[in-house]
Amino acid sequence: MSHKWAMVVDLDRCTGCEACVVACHAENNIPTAGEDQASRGRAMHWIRVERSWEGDFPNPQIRFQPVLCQQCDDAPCEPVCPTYASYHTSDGLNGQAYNRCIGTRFCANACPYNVRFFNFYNPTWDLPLNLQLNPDVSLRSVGVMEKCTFCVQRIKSAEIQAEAEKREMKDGDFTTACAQSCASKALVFGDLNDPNSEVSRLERSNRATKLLGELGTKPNVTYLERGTWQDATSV
Amino acid sequence: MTCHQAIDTDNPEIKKIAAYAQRGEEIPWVRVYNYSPSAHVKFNHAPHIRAGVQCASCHGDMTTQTTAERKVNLNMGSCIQCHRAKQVSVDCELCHN
Amino acid sequence: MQPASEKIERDLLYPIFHTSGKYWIAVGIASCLVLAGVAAFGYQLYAGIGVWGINSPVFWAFDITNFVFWIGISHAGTLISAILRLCNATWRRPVTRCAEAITVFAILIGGIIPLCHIGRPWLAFWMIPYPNQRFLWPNFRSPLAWDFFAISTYLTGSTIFLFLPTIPDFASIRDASTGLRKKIYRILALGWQGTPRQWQRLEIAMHIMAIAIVPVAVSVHTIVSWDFAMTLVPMWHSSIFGPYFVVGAIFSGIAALMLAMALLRKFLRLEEYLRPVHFDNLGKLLLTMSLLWFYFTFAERMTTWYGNSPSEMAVFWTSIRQQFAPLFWIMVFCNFLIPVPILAIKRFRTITGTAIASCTIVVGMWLERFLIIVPALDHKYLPYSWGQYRPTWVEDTLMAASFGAMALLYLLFTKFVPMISIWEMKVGLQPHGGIPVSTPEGKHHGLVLEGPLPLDEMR
Amino acid sequence: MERRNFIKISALTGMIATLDACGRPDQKLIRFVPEEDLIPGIATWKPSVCTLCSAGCGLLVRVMEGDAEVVRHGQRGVMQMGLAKKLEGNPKSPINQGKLCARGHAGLQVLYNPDRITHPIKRTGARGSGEFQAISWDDALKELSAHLAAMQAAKTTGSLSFLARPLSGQRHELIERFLKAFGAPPAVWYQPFDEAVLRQANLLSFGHGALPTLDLGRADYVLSFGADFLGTWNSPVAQSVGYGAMRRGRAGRRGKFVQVEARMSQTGANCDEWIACRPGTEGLLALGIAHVILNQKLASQGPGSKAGSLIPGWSAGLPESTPEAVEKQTGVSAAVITRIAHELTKSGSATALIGGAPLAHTNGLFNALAVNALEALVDTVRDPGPILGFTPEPAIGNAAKSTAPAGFSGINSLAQSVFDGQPHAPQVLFLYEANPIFSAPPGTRIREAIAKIPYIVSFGNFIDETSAQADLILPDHAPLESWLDSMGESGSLQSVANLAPPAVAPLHDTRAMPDVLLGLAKELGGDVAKALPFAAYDAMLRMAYVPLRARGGSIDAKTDDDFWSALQAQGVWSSTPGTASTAGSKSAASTSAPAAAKRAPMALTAPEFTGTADDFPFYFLPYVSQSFGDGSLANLPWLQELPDVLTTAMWSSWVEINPKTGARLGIQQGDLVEIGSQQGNVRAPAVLSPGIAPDVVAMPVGQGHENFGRFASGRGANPLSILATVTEHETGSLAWAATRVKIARVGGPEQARLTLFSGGRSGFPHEEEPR
Repeated sequence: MSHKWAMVVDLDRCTGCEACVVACHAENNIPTAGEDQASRGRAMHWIRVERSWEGDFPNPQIRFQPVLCQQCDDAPCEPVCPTYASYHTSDGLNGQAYNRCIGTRFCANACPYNVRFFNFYNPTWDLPLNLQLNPDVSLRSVGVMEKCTFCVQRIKSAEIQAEAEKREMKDGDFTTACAQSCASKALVFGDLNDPNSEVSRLERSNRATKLLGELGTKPNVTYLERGTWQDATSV
Repeated sequence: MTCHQAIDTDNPEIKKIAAYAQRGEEIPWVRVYNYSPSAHVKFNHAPHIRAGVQCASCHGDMTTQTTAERKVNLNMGSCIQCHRAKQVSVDCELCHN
Repeated sequence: MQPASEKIERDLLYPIFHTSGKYWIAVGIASCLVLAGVAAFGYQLYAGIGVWGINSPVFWAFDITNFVFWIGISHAGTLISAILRLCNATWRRPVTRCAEAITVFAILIGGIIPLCHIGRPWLAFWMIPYPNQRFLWPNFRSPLAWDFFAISTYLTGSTIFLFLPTIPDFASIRDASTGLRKKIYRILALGWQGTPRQWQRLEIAMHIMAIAIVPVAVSVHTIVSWDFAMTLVPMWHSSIFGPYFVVGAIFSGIAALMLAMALLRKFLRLEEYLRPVHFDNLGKLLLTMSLLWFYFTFAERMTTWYGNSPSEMAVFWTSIRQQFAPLFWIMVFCNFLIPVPILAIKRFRTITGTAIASCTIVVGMWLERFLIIVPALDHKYLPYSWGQYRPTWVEDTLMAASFGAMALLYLLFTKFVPMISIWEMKVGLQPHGGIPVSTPEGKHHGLVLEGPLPLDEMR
Repeated sequence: MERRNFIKISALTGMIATLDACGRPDQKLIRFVPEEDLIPGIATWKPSVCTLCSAGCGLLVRVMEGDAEVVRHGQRGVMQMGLAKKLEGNPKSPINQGKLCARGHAGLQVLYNPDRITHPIKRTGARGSGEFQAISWDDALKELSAHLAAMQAAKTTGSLSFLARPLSGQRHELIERFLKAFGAPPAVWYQPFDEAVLRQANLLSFGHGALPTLDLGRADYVLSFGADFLGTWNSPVAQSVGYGAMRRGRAGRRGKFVQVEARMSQTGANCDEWIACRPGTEGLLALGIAHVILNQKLASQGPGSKAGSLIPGWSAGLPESTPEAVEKQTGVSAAVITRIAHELTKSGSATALIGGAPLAHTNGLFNALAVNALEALVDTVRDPGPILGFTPEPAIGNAAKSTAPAGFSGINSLAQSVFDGQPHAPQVLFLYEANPIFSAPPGTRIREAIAKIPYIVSFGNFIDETSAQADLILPDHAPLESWLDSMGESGSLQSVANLAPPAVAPLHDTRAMPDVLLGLAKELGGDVAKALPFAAYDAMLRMAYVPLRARGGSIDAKTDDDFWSALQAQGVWSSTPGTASTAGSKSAASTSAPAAAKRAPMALTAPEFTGTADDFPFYFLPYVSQSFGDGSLANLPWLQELPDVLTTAMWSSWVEINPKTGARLGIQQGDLVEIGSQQGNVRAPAVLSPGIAPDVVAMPVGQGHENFGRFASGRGANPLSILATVTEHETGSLAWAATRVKIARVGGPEQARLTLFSGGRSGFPHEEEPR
């Protein structure tokens, strides 16, 4: 049975604590840009918590929205890559083959969500910070595009584990680093092909929306809109 | 050290190894079959062994070698060939992630 | 041989056999620019492309602007000379060669820029489809792959198109020169003897090329426009981009051509050949393109504004009202408000006038490309991830180098090839631009000449 | 470049030694025999305890094989060893339930921080010059024990002071025992944002001198007075878990959350209704709400609660606190006060809690008691207990923080004793992870005081402003390299004891502080040795924790040995649920401390501020940074690059100003602003934020380190350095929100260093969503 990995982000649960952001850095060996590069708009956060203000004092309203690669079914980033570095994997993810990337940056321009990040320099770590690096995730070198992979390394090891145990990989065998760290359970990761999985249940919620859904990119990340005190819809 | 205590003990190289053992230091093994960092490739032995791939088919026949040499050229081509022959996935992210 | 054809030959071969000090200075400056560019690129390779000002989300800026700009410039020659050839406009004769030369060099430069702009230039060859044991091929769905093929085709085509009509002139130089130079030109002349069969074949070949090159030229810039139009980026995703880019390309191309002509005329003493009439005619053409360009720009902006899609309006306003407004309005001035009066009023449509108009248009069209690329990227959808772009000295240097390279190539070209097609000029001497015949006297150049130089015919 | 590239490569392959060796023979390092047997590529998960804040979350450490440069018996070499690769929450911990916050994840960079002190060092240059030289452990300990022996000989043992950040568990116990046996005064446990006021208030109101445990998952209405309970206050992870459940955990029920504060915090940003209240008057607002409830008989139960009895006029229905009167004092409209009162009592299980700034005023205790009284009035669902409860303490050690002296008064008296030069003025100072020179207001003159102490020994593993003054630094292991234990003070209704052995072997030539103390005890002999008869720290831990077996709970073991190994394997012990003691309940009343028993109701008090409203028109609100806590985490690059979720600022410090105020003073986004109090000035870039009252300016704590490693030093400004030395009247702890300031623009964005993640250099996106 094939899998359809997906994530549901409940904006009513998200507190903007950003545990997911650091968890992602730790899991995926994301380089730390440093102040100078960050000030040039080159900080890398595969997942970010967007906030938007509405209204003014004394009634300001803030909306937090975690944004990561939406793993679109019709991904704008894929067809434009001249070398197939950005491609659709057999299990429906937007793959990024670092080796194959020649750095045209076309995918990043084509992505409406701005969730693709480019290695403007070779990443470096002051010793012994290099020891923190996750050996399961390859380091990207200069001139290569990178982005959220739905922790593909966890998917692969779960697959191998399941295979070793002579069983099908199933929803809940693993989760992404961000979802694992999310205390308020705003981020839920799972398999949409399993109708009983948590993501499938939440995806059917009447609060479900897609980010820039009108573009028809068919994201695999679903957002559940914030509610108000009065409307306490189920789910 | 099991073998090298007995075999060819006055060979200078093996003397070196013995010396390490005495000093209680680890022998600084040099990987023979290794990938260049830029290969961004992850190789996991377990599934290959479960699939019944013979050691020799990647590492060469060690029984006929006195020093470990890179007998088989492991490049992406050879991986792909084998994967295709055995009809396993050739998805990039199977090895590159 | 007749005095007229001798004069033509003398005048047009003069630059090839005589070099002034000014020339060397010009070559010196141009080469310095190119060397600076090479150095900057080397530094970029060593340090990483981070030495550019590009960032997230503005991943393309000066690099692609220059790429589109030069590919645009390349539409001067081939297209024009091909069209003029096909409709047999006799005044074209002194113009075609320098136009075609611009084309070839502009494509060369435009084609190199993408190689410098990618993150790992040493892997650029992966764009080429070649069989490999890893079963990896380029992605033919990618506009960049289309670019690759379109541009290489265009380059090949226009090189041939430039080369063919030069063969008889190579022969003339071969005969006029001695020593090593003779040897070189013998090879270049491909054994041209000027026999009727050779003439016939040349004519046919040039006809075929002229017909073939037009669709290629159009397709090239359409495909370049698709690098943008095929994406979902606001203000990029527009069906008007194909024709818009082609028009813009021809527009900037003609401007560049007229600039080149004005300079050649001054420095190669070609006053008798590149005459006001040429600038006048081309000026009219330029005027048409300027009006067309304005029409397209207006149509594009108008539809965006009327459609009022929020994500597009964000880009729309940033480019015409917010931080990019100054550049936008400078562009409008350079491409429309300044050139149109100059070109429309006969009194101003002089050589100087058209030269000025051409200058502003070249600047304006560069700005147009920049304003298409950057504002759209740094105001792309989610406001949280909007950015800003400032070029660094590396990008500036590379851009300067691209202009230096153009100048250098052009300068060198004038040393090796007559900038005006000698034999075509001679054909022009014919009352009816006659079929070349071989005669004892002028056999190489195969022309029967009578009477004085009828330059009126070119008016 | 060579070097950096090589670092990268080695990072890729984890083969430093071999590559290094081929690269440059001069650096050839010997390889040690691996101490543990690890399979390359296979991860093992080891329990540990998060020590970065006092919440006491359980950790699981992902340990994988790799090569590292280490020091073993004085020799530097390369060893294939288990390396910590990732931290996750420990699912067995009833506090964080498998979750972890941003700061917790960054704990990895404490271990691998390039600025760690890798071996003992001795001061060579002048105090604070930062000139140190390496010294062997033997010499260092000899020198130290000589000093202590000398003190014993001279009968001046009382002049040994120990200054540490608040510790829970056996580290605390060990230090106190050592000092007692040595004859020194008890340790000073210092932290800039201690919770002494709230503990005192809870002791008085509920009979529990501890931070509350909030069962938010069951709440239908949460009224929070300034508590940043989703970000930095109390036990944020536990509270975030509950918050998620409160919002969407129950079909058809979505709790309402109302936040009262003058500057919108990360927590406040999530609320359904945000109420800006004049700083320091939160207590009065609570009484206003209580007034409505009492007089309109909205509460199911009468005003007979113990918490209420502490408030004057409570039983009379708070005649003075009419909504109209309160509106004048707090700036919150009477209509809102009345509505909140009704909502609180109408909606199922409701709770009112207080934390953070409202407690940091001169009338902090009053504010707390007032809110506690309201809480006791509205939090009436008794089954299975109110939302606000307390964690029963584990029956071991003295983990009770309430017994520790309020940190700030400790710092004051320490400084005083130095200047007064009494017989017991500190001659020797032991420092452990406390950094008062950075975090105490200048008025305490702690910097000068410490400079005057003849001999200072630091056990911290970083050089910071305070430990830079040390004469001798004996670096501790990093937490992940140490035996760790802690008691959960709150966050769970079960007693929680965290204990874990070292997750990884030490990288550097460091020694665990507890073992150093035990060693000294043995050296000194006599009472000290008798008081601490342990060969090593883990022996002491075992003696302390094994008795828990008798209480059953989460670990069921036949023998002490089994229990001990099971505890080490699981990393946490917790009592069986349902033994919770709760606010206002009888059990609480019965256990109430004598201090609480006979206490006169305290008068309604208004806050006092230093600086007149004319000269210093703005309330100054420093707040605990979501990334750096009180500043002790500013040296972790992940946290420096973590965009502040409200301003999106990275690597910066800033001052938050209301756009109207900005417009009035001609201050624009990113301008350099000077904030001046009677104590001094700091400069920071301005961030215009609609989430702050026009008469308040706020600044995050954490940046502005002079000397704290490569990532933090010389970055931003430290708001604590302009605080007035004004204290909460009842408890004497620092009233850090009671300073008034003036602000002025002193430069444009080019002079200021403000790096925003959103919009690159362009700043705050004012443009509304394009959708």
